[in-house]
Amino acid sequence: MTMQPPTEEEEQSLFKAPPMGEQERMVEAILFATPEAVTVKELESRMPHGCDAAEALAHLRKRYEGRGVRVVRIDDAWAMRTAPDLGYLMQKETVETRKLSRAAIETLAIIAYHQPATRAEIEEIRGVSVSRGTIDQLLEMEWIRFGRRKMTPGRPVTFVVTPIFLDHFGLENARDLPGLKELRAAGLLENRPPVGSFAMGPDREEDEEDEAPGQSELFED
Amino acid sequence: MTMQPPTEEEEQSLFKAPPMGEQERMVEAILFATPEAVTVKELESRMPHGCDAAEALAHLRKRYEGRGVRVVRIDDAWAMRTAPDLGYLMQKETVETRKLSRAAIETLAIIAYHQPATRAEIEEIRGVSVSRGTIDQLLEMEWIRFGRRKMTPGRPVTFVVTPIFLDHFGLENARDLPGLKELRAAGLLENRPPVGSFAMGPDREEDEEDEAPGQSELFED
Amino acid sequence: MTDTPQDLFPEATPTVAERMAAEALIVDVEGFEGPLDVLLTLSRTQKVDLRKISVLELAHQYLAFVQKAKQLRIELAADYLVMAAWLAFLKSRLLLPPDPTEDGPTGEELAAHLAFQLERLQAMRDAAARLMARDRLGRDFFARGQVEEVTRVRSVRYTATLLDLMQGYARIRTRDEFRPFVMDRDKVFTMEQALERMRGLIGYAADWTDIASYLPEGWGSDPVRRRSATAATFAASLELVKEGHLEIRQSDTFAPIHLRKRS
Repeated sequence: MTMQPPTEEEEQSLFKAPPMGEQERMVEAILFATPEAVTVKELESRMPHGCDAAEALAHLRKRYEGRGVRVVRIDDAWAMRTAPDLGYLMQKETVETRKLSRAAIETLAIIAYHQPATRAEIEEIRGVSVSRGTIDQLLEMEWIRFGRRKMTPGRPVTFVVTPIFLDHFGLENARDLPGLKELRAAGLLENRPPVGSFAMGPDREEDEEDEAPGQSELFED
Repeated sequence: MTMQPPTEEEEQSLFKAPPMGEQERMVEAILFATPEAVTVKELESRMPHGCDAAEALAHLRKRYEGRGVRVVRIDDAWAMRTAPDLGYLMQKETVETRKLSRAAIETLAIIAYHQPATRAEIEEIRGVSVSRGTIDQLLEMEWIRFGRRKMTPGRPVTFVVTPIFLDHFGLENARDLPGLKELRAAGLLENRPPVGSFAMGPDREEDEEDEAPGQSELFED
Repeated sequence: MTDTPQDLFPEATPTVAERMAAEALIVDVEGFEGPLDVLLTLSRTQKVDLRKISVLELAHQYLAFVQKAKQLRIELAADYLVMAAWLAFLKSRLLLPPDPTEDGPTGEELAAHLAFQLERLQAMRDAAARLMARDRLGRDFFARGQVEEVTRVRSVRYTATLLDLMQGYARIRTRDEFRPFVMDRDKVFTMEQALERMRGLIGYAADWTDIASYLPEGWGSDPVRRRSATAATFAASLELVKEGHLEIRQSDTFAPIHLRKRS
């Protein structure tokens, strides 16, 4: 393939990014059209060469302040969502979320606040064994996913919350969880091992057993 | 549910429509979240009593003028849509790298080693007919091109490899391809065990496994 | 209520309210998520900050709960009983003066850890409640309703390595030795060939002639070729008999087969 070498002027305009106002419109259109959150990187890959999506986002966010629709951040991605105070207008659109069991809700909270959390840690906190169904349900909803293995004996798998979880609960990131700071200050997020030989709660060994080694390796990132 | 009858003053404020700015936010949120276009009548039925959806719409429409998103009328209903001039942003490009099919690799190898090679010669060496798709794919990749016609009856076309091919494979010219003797020395010409034998060499195995002989022909092009 | 075995707990006579609470607990035992959950519920009857909880009193309450369950012949899961045994042990540790010869944590340390566990569980429950009470996607705030089609422009780039190429070539060059089910055409005389040959010859077969004389030239010496030619010629002959052009006979088993033009 042969190409005419571009003149200096053409080259200039070829690599000149569109004006910021235009970039803002682009980000607006993309976020508007995409129900899922979009990362800055993806925005830039879809916009013309040389665009600064982060700056355009900052402008856009400001523009939508106080509107019926907001620009929200979810981890390193961005999305448009209706303002929560107008939820009552949207009864028609409400999607019935599957009712979570108390065990599932508590397990989810423990994972969110203690992440990365192993199954043994969840069981230690709740004082009962965690059923596979509970974990499966949360995984299926894509509210939790497998994290890295812990560097402790047995290299147990861990669970962490996902961006879908953050999006669902309107959190920018896991550090925004309500009351996280206070819980940490009160020492309630420490993993304090049980004193003495009288470990309570379900048998730890069970945990190791029902996890075929390598299987969860697949999910590790 | 029982309610205290409202006092006259409360009744007044109960039926006072929210300020227009607020109404505009409501219309914005509803249009954003509703998949279909919404009529003025439906907007009003969802908004608090006394709202003027038509006026709120007019304000909203003005606000979105020139933005990346527009308020458009569809019949007698309203919807939000991305600006048509930004449609090109709604394309997502993905490039997938795939391995060439076995048929294509063999055909390419024959052309490289025997060039110029006619189709009949390729078929003779491979022992199966060569599909048009395979040749077309290699031509399209610009790894082969047409060579001179052969001076044999029918004057068949020949194929030769291109500089792009040589470049891709890091060869200065096609004569640099290792000969049979070298292939054997490199262990590439090890005799394959007869079909049905289970003792297979480690790196051959993979090859055999995912491509039953002759099967790949079925899936060609 | 007269049969309440108060004498079992001389050091802490449960109040009426506690007894009623304990009974309610037992009735509801299925609804509990394990012994720690029961302990947390019991601890609420103390109406104090969990940090100031009396673990000793809690142990009494729990043991009374288990005792009551036994009286009512309610089967408690093993872990409830394990907890009871542990609390009985804890109680003795808390009540008796520490034995300096004994190793391990003191009663106070064990009690402190239990209090921590209860506080931590309660904290997680509160956190879960706060989390669930947040504005939630699909309930309080909403994503874009209409999904705009994002056209996926998918392009596939094919690639191969020099090794692929050489292996491919090597594969072809060494295939002959192993190619399965490839008929060696040189040594096969097809029925079509035989039929064609016979049609040209039968005009001359007025007399009975051995079928062997109809074999094509050059197919008689090599046994493999001979077998193929014989079979094909015989099959072709039968076909011609069927068509009414030829007569065929064999006097005995394995005797020569003779052919004659049908007159």
